[in-house]
Amino acid sequence: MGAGTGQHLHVEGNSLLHRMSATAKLVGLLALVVVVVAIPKGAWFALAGSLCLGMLVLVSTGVSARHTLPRLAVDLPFVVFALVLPFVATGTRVPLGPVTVSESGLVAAGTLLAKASTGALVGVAFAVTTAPRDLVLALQQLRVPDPMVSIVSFMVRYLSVVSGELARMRIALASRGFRGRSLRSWPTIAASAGALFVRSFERGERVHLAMLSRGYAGRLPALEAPTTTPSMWALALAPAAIAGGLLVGALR
Amino acid sequence: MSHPVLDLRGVRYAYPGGHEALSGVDLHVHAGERVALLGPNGAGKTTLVLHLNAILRATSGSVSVSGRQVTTDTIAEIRRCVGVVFQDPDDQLFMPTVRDDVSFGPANLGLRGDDLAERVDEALTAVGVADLADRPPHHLSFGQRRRVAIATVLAMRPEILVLDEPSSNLDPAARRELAEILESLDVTILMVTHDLPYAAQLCERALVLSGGRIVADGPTVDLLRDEELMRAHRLELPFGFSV
Amino acid sequence: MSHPVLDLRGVRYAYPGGHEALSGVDLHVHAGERVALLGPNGAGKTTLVLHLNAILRATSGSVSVSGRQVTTDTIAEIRRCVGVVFQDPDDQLFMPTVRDDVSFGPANLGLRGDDLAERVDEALTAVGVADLADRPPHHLSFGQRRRVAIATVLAMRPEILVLDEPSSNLDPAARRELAEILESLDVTILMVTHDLPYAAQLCERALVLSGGRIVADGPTVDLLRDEELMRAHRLELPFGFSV
Amino acid sequence: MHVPDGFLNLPTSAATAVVAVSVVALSARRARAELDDRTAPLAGLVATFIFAAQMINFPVGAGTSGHLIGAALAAALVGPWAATLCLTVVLIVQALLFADGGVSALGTNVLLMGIVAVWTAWWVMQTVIRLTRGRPRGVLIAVALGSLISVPVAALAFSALFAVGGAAEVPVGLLMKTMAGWHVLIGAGEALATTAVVGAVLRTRPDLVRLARRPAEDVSAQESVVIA
Repeated sequence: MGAGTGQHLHVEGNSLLHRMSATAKLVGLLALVVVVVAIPKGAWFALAGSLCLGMLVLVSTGVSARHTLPRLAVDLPFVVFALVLPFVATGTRVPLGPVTVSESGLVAAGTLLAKASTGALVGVAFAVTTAPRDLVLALQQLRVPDPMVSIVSFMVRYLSVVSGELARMRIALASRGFRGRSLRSWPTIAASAGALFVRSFERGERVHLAMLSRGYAGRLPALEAPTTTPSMWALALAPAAIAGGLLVGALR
Repeated sequence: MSHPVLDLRGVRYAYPGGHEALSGVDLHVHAGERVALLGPNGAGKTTLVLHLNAILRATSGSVSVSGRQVTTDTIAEIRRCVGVVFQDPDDQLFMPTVRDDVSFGPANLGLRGDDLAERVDEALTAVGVADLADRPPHHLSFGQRRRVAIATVLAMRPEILVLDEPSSNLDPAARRELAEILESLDVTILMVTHDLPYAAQLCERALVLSGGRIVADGPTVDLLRDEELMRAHRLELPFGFSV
Repeated sequence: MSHPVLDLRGVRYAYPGGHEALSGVDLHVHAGERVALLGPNGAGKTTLVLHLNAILRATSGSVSVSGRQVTTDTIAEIRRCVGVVFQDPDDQLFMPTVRDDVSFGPANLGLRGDDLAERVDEALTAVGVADLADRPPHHLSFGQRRRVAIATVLAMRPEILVLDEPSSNLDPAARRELAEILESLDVTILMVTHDLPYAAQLCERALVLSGGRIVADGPTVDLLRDEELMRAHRLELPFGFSV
Repeated sequence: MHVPDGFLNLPTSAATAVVAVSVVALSARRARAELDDRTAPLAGLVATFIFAAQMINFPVGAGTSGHLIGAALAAALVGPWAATLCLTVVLIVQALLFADGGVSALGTNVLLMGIVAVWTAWWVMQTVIRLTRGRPRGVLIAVALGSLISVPVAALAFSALFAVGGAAEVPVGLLMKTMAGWHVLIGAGEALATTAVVGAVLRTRPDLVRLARRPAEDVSAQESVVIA
């Protein structure tokens, strides 16, 4: 829900995924989720297979479950949405315990949760193994237009600065007896958010001056990026290929 | 003085990541004292400050303020007693006017109407900025914002004022004026700083925090003259200054 | 020295709102000098700095750098020659790693590959932080960030280095280390500061900017000893200092 | 609010991605016309602020709290083009560095929050400002209505996408009614919070609120867009 702590998920490490170029990893991630999304409803073997694949990818990062598990909770509203489906979907009703539910809804809910969980597993695997700068490099290598890459670059640079300011403002509020437990605290919280906006915007203006001072003429220079070897590409695309096999099996 | 205003015993604190920032801090400040807390960057000064008003809670050891131990039940009372002024006034000031900002603390204590207005006037007068009450903090000079930040805390009538680097970024005159204001306040002060001349000017007693422990405690001038102590903890007097 | 490195004549500047921040500044700095620009808050110091590298353009008067007048055509060249180090290193370090940041300036000058790498190494070595090249800025201490900010500008091989409050927020040891680094650099320096002891330590000559004009120019110690001058412009040596 | 992988089928996800990419590309051009070479640092810092603003908890009582989506807030503060750009970057960073929202659903999420919510909010705000012309509280009323309406509209857009390319056959009417009903409540919270934040900025730096700028300035901004 975006309501985390502002800490990147990235964890230093030396696993295969840590060493893989972010460009290959990002393409591999995208290919894998696209294939998984294409798996037809109710193809349980393929869905279970891709779920296992996702778990394997995540375990291969060597990052402790204590760090990854909390992040894995797929967005709650959508889990609720999935769980409601069997009750509201149309089609044949089948008994499930004390109630009857839509068969197609049940199948859809299972499919949906399997796909979303697989996506979350590999998404977390990408996030924990990719340093923010490497993401910027990957976007640049994948020819994402310059302005977007620059904005992402500024955002990853200033996340810790701005969330640090926010954290100190919260502490300053708490130090003066602020509790923030009811609707009446909203004006105060909003005032601090407004101040944070002004501070962020003014910092943007100062950063722009600092950029001009060093010869900025509208384009950030490209970062020097390592090349991705063919074997690395092969490795990065392997999970997608396996999922592709499962998909073909399911379509037969 | 039956109880010290601040009484820390064996305070240890480790951040969730495992890094131990405080490894057994013993510290006592009595009513009316002005004490400087010195130490190099990374010594744990900020972590210690956040223990004084229960923003962080010690992993072991105890923190007491005026005889009241910091527990979950006493947090509100502790925060009233210990006024913390942060280094960057912008972290502390974000209401539409100076008056709103200074009212914030006492209003949280339940004050309203005339009582509240009186508190605000008293605090703003104490730091010499009563005429700025209706200005937005955003439009004040840095030195004025620092003073207003102190007023926001004074308005809660704290028993001890904790100042984090009060002299940073001030020009010479603003620095002296702030020193005069701090000397005129009738309140116990703990001043966290690496501005050793300022510590010498304002505080009779100083503590040195290094590696998460208090490694020295004594008259400020004696500490600053102890070259071996100073060198061992990355402290040194600036060029041109002598005690 | 045929041309001064910096040569300002009758520079006036009024902000769009109408407030005149500079009212006729004359200022000359010669190659190899280290000059302190002193003055109270609000004297126009920051406005003046922004004129030195053509971020702001004078309403009247002229700014020349190494004999080249600031015009629309010379802006790129002027910005290479005048390296400005801003007060908050977080404003200046905007790239993902130290190396990327130090490369930014020379890359804008068109350098690539080995030439670029050499510039970066040279600049980082000059400020003693070559080992931090691959770190993201937010993992550095404040003192390290200040040094990297200087390196980002040195990498452009400027003819003059303009520093805005270089000593602010540094602990005593970091402050001394920075002074040693600045003394070791083979570059003309203009240092804008209200840290008078630091000015006395590093700069032989000082200028006082007050009310948008240069009101004094001479050996730093002489200016600091001139009590009348100092008082008239809200300048004063901090407690315990003597020159 | 972030849609995970697998909720929409592949053709629908691909179609939303194509729409998102085109609109974001257009937004990048238009934002640049307004902000010039300040676009990258300003949009970068505003995106960072929106990210941080989403971490701020607004208590709703009984120990629970909600947080901003931020689309209407961004639109009011920096205008719709830059807002789309900022929201898009926030969603990219959330999906890839925080595993928040599905990577295959990135286009969908950008479409819903970065485009539909931003532009709904902006159009409503512009309309209300025109209707309340001259009234001092007009801007705040506009912000309130803009944020209130933007949330259920984005939810309806999701329902429509789900009806077309969703993973289950759900009666469309029921789905829309439920989603809209629930999101009107969320929108009310969004409206209160956004209005309060914009109000706070208006009191200190009114010049930074794009929505509150005079129409004359808007005209000149649009002219410069045409010239560019």
